[in-house]
Amino acid sequence: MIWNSAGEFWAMGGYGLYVWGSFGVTFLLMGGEVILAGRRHRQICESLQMQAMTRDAVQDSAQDWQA
Amino acid sequence: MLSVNDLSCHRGERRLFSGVGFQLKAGTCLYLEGDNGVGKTSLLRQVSGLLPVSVGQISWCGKPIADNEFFRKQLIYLGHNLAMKDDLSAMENLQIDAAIAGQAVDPDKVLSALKSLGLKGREHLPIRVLSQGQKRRAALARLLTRQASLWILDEPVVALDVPAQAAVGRVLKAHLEKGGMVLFTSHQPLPMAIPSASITSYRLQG
Amino acid sequence: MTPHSNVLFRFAAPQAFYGLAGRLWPWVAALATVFGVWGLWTGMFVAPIDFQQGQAYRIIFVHVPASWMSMIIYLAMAFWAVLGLTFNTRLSGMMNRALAPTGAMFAFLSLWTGALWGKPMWGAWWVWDARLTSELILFFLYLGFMGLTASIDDPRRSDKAGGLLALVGAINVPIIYFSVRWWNTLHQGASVTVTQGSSMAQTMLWAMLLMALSFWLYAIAIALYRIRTLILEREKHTQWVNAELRPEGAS
Amino acid sequence: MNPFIAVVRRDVSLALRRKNEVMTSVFFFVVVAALFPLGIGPEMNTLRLIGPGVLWVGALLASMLSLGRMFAGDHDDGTLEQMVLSSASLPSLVGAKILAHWLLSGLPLVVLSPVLALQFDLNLQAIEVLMATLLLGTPLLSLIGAVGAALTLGVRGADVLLSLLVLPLYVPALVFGAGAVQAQTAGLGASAHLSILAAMLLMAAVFSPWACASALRIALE
Repeated sequence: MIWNSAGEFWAMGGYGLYVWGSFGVTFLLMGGEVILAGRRHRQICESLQMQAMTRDAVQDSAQDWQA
Repeated sequence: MLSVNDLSCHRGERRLFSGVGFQLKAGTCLYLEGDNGVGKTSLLRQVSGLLPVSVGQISWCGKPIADNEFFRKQLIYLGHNLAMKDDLSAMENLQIDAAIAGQAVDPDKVLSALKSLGLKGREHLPIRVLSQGQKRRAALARLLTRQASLWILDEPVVALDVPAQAAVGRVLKAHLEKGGMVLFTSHQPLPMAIPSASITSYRLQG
Repeated sequence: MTPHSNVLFRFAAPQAFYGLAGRLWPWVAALATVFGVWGLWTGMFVAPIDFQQGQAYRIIFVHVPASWMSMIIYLAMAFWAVLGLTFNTRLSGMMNRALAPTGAMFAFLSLWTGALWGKPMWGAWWVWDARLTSELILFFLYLGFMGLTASIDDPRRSDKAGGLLALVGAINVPIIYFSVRWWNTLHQGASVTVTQGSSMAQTMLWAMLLMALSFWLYAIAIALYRIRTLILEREKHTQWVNAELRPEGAS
Repeated sequence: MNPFIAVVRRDVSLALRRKNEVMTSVFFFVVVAALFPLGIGPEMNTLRLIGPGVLWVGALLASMLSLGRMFAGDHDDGTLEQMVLSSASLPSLVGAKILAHWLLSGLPLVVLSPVLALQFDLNLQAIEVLMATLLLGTPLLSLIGAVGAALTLGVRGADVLLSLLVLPLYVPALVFGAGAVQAQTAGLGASAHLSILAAMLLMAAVFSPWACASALRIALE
């Protein structure tokens, strides 16, 4: 281990702002991308399921009406 | 000879038509019928080579029409857009039209073509000042100024008055008598001049 | 046709690829996490301080892999574009759409971390260095690709136009890089040349390579994930998509 | 009539009937070149330094102004369909359109540039090199810009998109164009820059019409 204390680790020899600014934004963006991709996938799945259900319902009602 | 086999067309996610097939022999005319939105224009664009074909075959004299320079030489396509520049006269437009198609045309031939479609005296006016019907007549005059055996016409007589429709009918008849082929759509009644023996109609269904 | 290419063409069908991508992405994502944690541990806790740059050099553990990925992803897009334009495969266009946002993100990260590294090292947030300038232009190329594909509604047209643009861009990227370098050497006085620690300690190199591997796997995982969404969207009228979604829904 | 020459003649005569299109890019070029000294100050040494860059950026933006209309007119009235269906090769017809674009919005800038260069106190050799770079560079800009114009044809928000697509690709032309004049004033000689510009022009002349033709076919689908 090259660090003596947690404070020293966070300070990064006086370059804390730059180092953590880089790492922070990197992982923020990557995390954000993952969340956005996941949300988009769920949205698509839900809207497609909704469409399938309305289609079924329309077919059912059409059959009822014919009967 | 043009032959279309098992053709289908998708626009976006929608399927317009499928399993379309017909043949067009020398001296015959195919009248494409169908309701609005059934895909008549798309079919004509596919047959002329503007839209790519993913399912089915279209061939000209036994060869596929894609990248077929010989086919393009033999084709005139006239769609909804007339390909006429508003700022140029009918005369200039038709000369440039022939040049773009890769053909030379004699000025006298252009004048007589315009005359036979009733545009005598308006040859040198800018297209801008002509009426809708006159613009279409000028655009149809390219059928006479260019040499081609296959004419694909999308609603050729729309906006035309009765004498002009008759003139177009005569032009089509003369073309068929010379062994030409015509593929067209129309919501108007058919031009009378065409002998019914040379017309087949094909109903396009979705 | 050889059996090998048969397999390739089978998975080039969206339906088959949907299943394949669904099985692959969790593993790739897990591997990316493992290498990421390992790389971060090596980079932050094992690698020693750099004599010239102090602790600030640790930024290269994200800066360099992000720059590499931004270029590799553009190359990958050009590859898919060639494939798509020659064989007319539907998957290539979707692949490019799935890759572009990640590439743009990496290009942006490369610029951001480059600025944060440059400030303490050169005393300026931005220098007109050849590499930074080319990276900026690469970022614009990504934005252009995304803008073009997003503004064409018909998916097939959009794929083809995007593929052509990616190809034109890929031909231009080396020319742009070369021209910016030439320009940069002509104006020596105005800029500082970047040296990326020529005598790099072994552990530093390891940390950087581990991070690069992790970013690479991350890009693959997110692209696989995103392409599944795109396939569902594009194929929503087909039988198999309905069957795929049915078990959770009604009837 | 040869299709190539016919298309060039048609585009030029159409533009000359509506002079405002040609005048727009010329006027833009002149005004931009006049605005820079007003923004920076009349210090002659500074102006001499920034002159080549300003004139090149001005020429680049001026020739980009008319890119959006390059294929739009032919697309709207159906002439583009006739070009695609012509038995003449589409890349050569597109090449004719690009040549016409250069004649209308590139060549006037080359002719005007010496006058504007005087405002920046460039010497005679520098002006000669500037004209040579613009002569090689403006057709390059038209060739590259045409690909962007063809790709954004009939697309939502085409204007903004066009500049986003095209400007990054203009970078090499700008670097070597403005760089040549600076190298000349620094006494290094501009021949290397000029040969690279010429090489890029040749390469673009081969690839750009082909890429445009593919993009136009896509746009008509």
